[in-house]
Amino acid sequence: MEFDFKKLGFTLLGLLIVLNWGLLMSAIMRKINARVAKRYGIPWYQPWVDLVKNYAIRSQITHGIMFYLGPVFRFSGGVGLFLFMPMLITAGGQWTNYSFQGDLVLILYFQFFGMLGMALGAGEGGHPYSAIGISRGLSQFTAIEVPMTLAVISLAIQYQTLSIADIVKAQQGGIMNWTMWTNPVATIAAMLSLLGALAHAPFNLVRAPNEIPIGPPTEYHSTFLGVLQTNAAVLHVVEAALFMNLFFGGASNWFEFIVKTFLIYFWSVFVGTVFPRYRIEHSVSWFLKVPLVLGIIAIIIFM
Amino acid sequence: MVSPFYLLGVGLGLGFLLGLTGKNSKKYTSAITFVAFAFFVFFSISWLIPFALKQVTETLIYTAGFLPPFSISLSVGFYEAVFSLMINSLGLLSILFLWKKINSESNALGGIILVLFMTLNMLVFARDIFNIFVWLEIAAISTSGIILLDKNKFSYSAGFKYLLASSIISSLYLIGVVLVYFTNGTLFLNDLITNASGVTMSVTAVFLMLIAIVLELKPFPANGWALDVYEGANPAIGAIMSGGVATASLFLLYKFSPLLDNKFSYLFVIAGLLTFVGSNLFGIKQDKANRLLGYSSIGQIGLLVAIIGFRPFLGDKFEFIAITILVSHFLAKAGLFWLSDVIKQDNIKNWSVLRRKPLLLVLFGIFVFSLIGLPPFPSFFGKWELIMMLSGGYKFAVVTIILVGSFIEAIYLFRWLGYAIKLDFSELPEYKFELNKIIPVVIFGALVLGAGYYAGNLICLKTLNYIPLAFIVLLYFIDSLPAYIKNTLSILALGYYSYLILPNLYETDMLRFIFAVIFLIGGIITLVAGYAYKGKRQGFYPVALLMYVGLALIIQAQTTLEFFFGWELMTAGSYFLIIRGKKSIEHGLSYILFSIGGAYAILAAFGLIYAETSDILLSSLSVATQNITLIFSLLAIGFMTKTASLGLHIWLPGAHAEAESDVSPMVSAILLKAGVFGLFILMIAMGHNPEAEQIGLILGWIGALTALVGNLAAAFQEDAKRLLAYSSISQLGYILFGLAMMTHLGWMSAMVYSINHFLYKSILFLTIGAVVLKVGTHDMYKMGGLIKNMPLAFIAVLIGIIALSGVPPLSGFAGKWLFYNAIIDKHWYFQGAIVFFSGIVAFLYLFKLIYSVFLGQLKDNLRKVKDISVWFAIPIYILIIGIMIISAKPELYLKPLGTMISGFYPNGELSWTGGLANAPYGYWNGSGVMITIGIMFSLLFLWLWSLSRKAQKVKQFNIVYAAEAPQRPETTHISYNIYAGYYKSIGWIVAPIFEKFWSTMTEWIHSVSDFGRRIYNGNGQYYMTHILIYMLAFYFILMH
Amino acid sequence: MTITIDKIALFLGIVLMLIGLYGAFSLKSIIRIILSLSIFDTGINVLIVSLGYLKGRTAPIIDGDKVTVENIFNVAIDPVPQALVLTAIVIGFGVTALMLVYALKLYQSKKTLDINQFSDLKW
Amino acid sequence: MKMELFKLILIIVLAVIMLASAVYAVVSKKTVSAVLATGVISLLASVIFLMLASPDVAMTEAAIGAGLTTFLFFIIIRKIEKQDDAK
Amino acid sequence: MRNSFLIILIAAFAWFMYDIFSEYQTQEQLNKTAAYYNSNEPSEAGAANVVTAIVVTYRGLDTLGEVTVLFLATLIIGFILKNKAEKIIDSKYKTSEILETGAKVLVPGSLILGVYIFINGHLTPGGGFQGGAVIGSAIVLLLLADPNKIVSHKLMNFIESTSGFFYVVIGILGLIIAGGFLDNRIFPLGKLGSLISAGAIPLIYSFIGLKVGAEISGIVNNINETELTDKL
Repeated sequence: MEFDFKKLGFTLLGLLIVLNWGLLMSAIMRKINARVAKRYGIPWYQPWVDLVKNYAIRSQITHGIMFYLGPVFRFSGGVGLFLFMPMLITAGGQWTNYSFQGDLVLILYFQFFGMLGMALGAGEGGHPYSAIGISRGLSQFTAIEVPMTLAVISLAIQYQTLSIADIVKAQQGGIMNWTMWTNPVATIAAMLSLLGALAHAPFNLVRAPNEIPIGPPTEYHSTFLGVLQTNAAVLHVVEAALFMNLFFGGASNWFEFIVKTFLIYFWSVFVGTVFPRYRIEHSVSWFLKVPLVLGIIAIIIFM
Repeated sequence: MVSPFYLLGVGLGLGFLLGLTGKNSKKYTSAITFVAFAFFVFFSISWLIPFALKQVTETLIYTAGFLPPFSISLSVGFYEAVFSLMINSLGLLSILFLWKKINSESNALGGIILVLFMTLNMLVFARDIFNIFVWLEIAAISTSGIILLDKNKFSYSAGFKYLLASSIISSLYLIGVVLVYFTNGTLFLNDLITNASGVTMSVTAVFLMLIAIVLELKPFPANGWALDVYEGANPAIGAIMSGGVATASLFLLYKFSPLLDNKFSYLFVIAGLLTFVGSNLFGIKQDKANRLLGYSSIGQIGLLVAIIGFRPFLGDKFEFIAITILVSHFLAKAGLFWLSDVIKQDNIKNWSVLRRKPLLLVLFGIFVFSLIGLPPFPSFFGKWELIMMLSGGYKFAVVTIILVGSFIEAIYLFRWLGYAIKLDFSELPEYKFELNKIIPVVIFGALVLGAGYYAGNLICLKTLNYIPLAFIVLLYFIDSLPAYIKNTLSILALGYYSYLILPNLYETDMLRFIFAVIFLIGGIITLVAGYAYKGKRQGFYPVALLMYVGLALIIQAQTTLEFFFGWELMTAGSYFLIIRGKKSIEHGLSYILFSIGGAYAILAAFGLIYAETSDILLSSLSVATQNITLIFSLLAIGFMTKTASLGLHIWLPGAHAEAESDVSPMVSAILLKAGVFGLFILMIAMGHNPEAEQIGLILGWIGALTALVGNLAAAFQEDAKRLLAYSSISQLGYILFGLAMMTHLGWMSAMVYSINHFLYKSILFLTIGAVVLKVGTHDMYKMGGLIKNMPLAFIAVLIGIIALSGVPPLSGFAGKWLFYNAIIDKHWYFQGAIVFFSGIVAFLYLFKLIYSVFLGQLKDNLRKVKDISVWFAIPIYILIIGIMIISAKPELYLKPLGTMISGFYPNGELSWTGGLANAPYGYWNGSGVMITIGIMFSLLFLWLWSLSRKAQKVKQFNIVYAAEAPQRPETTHISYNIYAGYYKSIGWIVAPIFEKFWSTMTEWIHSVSDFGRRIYNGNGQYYMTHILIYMLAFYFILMH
Repeated sequence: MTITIDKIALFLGIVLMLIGLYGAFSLKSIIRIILSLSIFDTGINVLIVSLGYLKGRTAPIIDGDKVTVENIFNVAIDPVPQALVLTAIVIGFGVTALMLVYALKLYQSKKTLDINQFSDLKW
Repeated sequence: MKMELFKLILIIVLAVIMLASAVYAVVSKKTVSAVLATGVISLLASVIFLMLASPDVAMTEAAIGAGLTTFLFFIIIRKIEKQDDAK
Repeated sequence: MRNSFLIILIAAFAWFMYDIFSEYQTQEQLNKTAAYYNSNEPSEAGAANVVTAIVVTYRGLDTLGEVTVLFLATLIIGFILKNKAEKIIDSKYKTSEILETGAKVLVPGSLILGVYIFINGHLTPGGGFQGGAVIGSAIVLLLLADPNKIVSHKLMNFIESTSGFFYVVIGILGLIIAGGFLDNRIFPLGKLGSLISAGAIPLIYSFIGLKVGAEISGIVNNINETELTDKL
């Protein structure tokens, strides 16, 4: 397999776009949140500022090798997801990244790579509360994956493929060909699980900014935090892109991409600003009720 | 040929003369009797040899020179000679055993025993029904005499009950004899057999005689007297009764068996099976050793009675079956009774004193095994043939009953064995190790082994290989050498064995080759860890090798018999391995019980196959056309006990968790694959049947649920090894699921899972085991922060859990990816969703495992712990290299696997373009993903690391820490019950319903046993009524 | 159906057996049980002998008078049941004697003859 | 024929006595009387044996069944009573 | 409750017996075995008493077993009772003069009667067992008359053992020099009906008689001499 520099170039460019779009989007969302809460909120460029600042700071302490590995895992997970996800489906295929190396199953599983690494790194940090945060995160994640999986399986049945690019191609030719219309139940189930995946309220106990002020974000500061923030920006866009590809017809140019990912992302923010926070057992139970049933229905329809 | 009357002359003449000797000469009584018995044995052998060489045929010997039926006649034939030899050798050794006792008592005792055994011989030879009555009476009287050996109040009341019972029984027999004479005009058995009168009176007469002999054999439930005797009499007398008297009575029954018409066959069968099941069932609650032996003895004899009843169905195998089972019972029961006398412990819990002399423990194990019918003992082959022949006769209900009975018997015998192996004996009194008492036991132990070898050669094809077993015996003999020598020897042996079979398998049979590699090479790798153990490690190597031999035999088996032989050997070896753990007593028991139950299911299925094809070749599985559903289910259940599928899994967590550190990987990573292999064999052979598809669906669901429940349960464990054990359950659930799909991709995934599970579960169990060895506890909340002390272990666990979790890029993902493609291909969406869900749940426990043990706060008491032993690290890192290779180049093994599986399922195979695998739905490039992630990962890591080169290491206490002042570690360890919230919401899935189900079953059986055995209320009068009721019940059932 | 002595003896034997059995099953004293069993035995013996009887015939002993070598075939009854009963009686005596000695020792061990007291071994 | 009838009556009488003795032996409270009754049964049984043309059996039953067995019972009863007394 | 149950049980047994014998008919003809004995015994075994010939020769093995039963009973009773070797002679026990005198008169007569019975066993009713029982009874009478008189154990033992032993030896002799074990034709059959006839039958019956006598007296003796103690 000879090395394809052109592909690498397009991929890195794509990464850059996604990163910036992710940062911008997070700023917008925070702004919206603040406005709903009758606050003024941050300026739109704040994430860049944070990022630059954090990358500029050097940590003077270390908790050991695993402590490094946490962000590395996390970042590899996020960016890896990006690498294996086709961004734009175009005739030239420049923006499909390295998705030829694996299919939807790879994506689904690779999501955990970062989580696991993060969990380990935080554990190494030595602060007990990070472990609690992780346990909650893992618990919730198992629950949200159930409707998600069901939806994905429903798609696989519907489109007879596990290749994301093929799924997108199948949705071309008009808005009514989108999965959103052809398979609405699966879409709803998946969109509900997205709420948990992005860990906004009401499913944000995982991050629990108030109750657990000293979880992983505190342990990791300076460059580490920068890496994590970068990753978060990329990851959110990639996740949204996944949903876009699966349910909303994908994108053939960057504008479409930005609109669609924004709307998908906005959905979770919208819900988050409206609902109060769940305890972890409640959220697990919740995901195993309505979305689960929807997922099952989605499969039954296409069986 | 010597006339049997010389035996009678020697016995009786010497008996009479013993009365002459005065008190002073009583110290020679033993010697005199011993010489007499030596003559007896000599006579028996002198009969046996010509018969065995077929120089002579069965001959009738007349008394007084007149022809029968007018004179009493004896008959000497091959089987008479065999039985006589058995009885006489028991007598000879009994005298040796009782040497001192006989000398210290009056010479009466020697005389009584001599006359008793002479009588038993005569019972074997006699052909005149009234003469048999006389010998029966003499046997009863002399037995009632020797029961009093100890002369305590128990023996008196037992002996009296015995007399009461036998007086009723012999009266019944006498009435029968007289009626036979009245209606047939003859007392000669052969006459009666050739032309018995058909009138009702004659039939009833025959019935009376038969039932009396059956009653003589203590049929359940009219056998309270016998049990009391076994309990009350000296164990050495129990040996004589169980081995001698019962054997002779059984032969009597054999002699009468040609009289059986259909009705009477039923009599024997019902009586025998009722006894076999009932007696064993009531034995469950028993904890007095001698009485328990009595229950067991009666049960075994009951089985033999049933076998005699089945004579018409067993054809020319009848003698083989009867004699193998009888010989096992005979040798084992006598040996056990003798052991009981040697150690003088009545409660089975106190039999742990056997361990003071390991030789005795080994003998005990041999006897227990031969009673249960495990290989390589004769009863194994006997039971095998029995089941085959009965199945061949379409007696499936009976097969079921026999297997249930055997299973119940196994319950208490293995519980007993467990007590002997595990319980503490330091408080118990010493016992004397008298040579004259040990020699007989040793001789019988050796004989039962030899008999097993002989029986095996009689029925097996040449392939049955005893050399490995001989090596195990050798290992036992050098057991006092240091562990490292034995370890080296074992590794060499396994290596040599691999060298012998692997190349050939590679050429011929890829599937078997892969499993052989897992079993044998895996065995070698895990054995390396054994070097970490100091001292002698007695008893470890023989049983470990036993397991590996069993596994190797399964691989090589060509016939169902060889397969079953290997299966049982493997079960036995692994049982001993498991029970070596510290708190393993109950887990060992539940393991062996599930295994034996499963093995019986397999046996029954093989029987069904034999019934149809009359063939024991493994390949005949594929040609069967009838009862497919049943056969398939039985085999699947049998193999699923080994793979610990949901419902049959409850033995596994304890067994694996409590096992020794290097045993856990053996029994988890390697042993469980035996079940997988079995399932492969099953599905290859029978998967083409339409019924198999249906069952496959069920199996798929079971597999999926197993995966889910296993993973969830693992997440809630606080014990590291238990966590891994539950993880094994769920992994095997995946494999079962993959297998059940019966498609190309499904099997690919199952195969890939099997290989990967072997790798990462070995790593994890070895590492955690090594950690446990260092820190001295399994409880995760007592560990923490060990990453600093044990980086080697940490890295191993890290790689292990990434591989296990199935996260790309490590090899576990290959299995997952194949899985989902297969699921969608197969349209098993819901099962697939469950499997996926459980795959994610795995993260919970994997995180918990690595976090609780290696991360977080280092515990005070573990501050000085060193890294794991190098002997553990070597195999661990060998395996890690293995994982890395197959992660980076999955096509290395996926392609051959694909080729192999294409042989069974040609459709839907992967197509390869370079490293890219294409399935019908998805695609995946293992090396590409590995490279992509690897590059990114290492770049980032190097960058971050280089950024903070100057960073200072934070000391443990230089941080915020909360709620971690360890007083009660389980409440203050942050990871203790860390998934409490999760448990609240979905803990119900892992509610121990199966545990409850099985324990309710157990309780129920125990209650039935306890309630039922109260009919033995100890009152001789009641026992008499039992006998009469028994007789009448049979009469009215059979005759009306 | 004519009533003959052998039939009456047969009936007698059976009833003796029944009575003996009832006694053996119901009485509590060990001695009495043994006694009942010996009645039972006697009943069996009577039964056996009655089975060997041939109407109007005499004992198979050649006395040269009523029974001679020539006519023994026609006048003597079946000798076999007698031989059997002979054996049975002697054996019965041996067993009874043994049981009685047992009774003696049982009494010695517990100072009672009540069979209900000798059920230490059970279950 | 008369002889036959006589025998018949005799055996019936004997049988009645024996059965009565047997019942007595079972229901009697006193062991000694029961033993005696059993002795009577054996003795009369030997008469019946004689009537059934079995003199050998009759002799045996008389000597062993009626004689020795009964005696043995007595001797045992005496032993037991003696031990009772000793207490 | 228990009694009514027992009555049902006995009734069931009675029914069972009724089932067997409801079709009973008195035999009219000798069956083949009996016919053989009654027609061939005089010439084959040469005993006037067919029953004796059957007991001693045709079914001699049964008889040997029978003797063994008694022997065993003696042995076991001795075994049970012997261990507290102290024999306490009950001096308080006095018997009446009549019994004592009667015994003196009766015992020799009984002994002679016993011997007569077994020696004539092949000619007249009776034989070894009956004779032995009479001898045993005589000795028992002796005991009753004078409990303090301990019958010589050694003599009893000797008689018992040797007669038993020779019984077996004769049996084996039959095997060696005649047709089979316990064949009475090791001696000439003699004239039917005379004392010295029927081959070895009188000899065997004598041994049996002696043995049975010794055994029965041994049993009674053993019981009689035992003094029960509290210890088992």
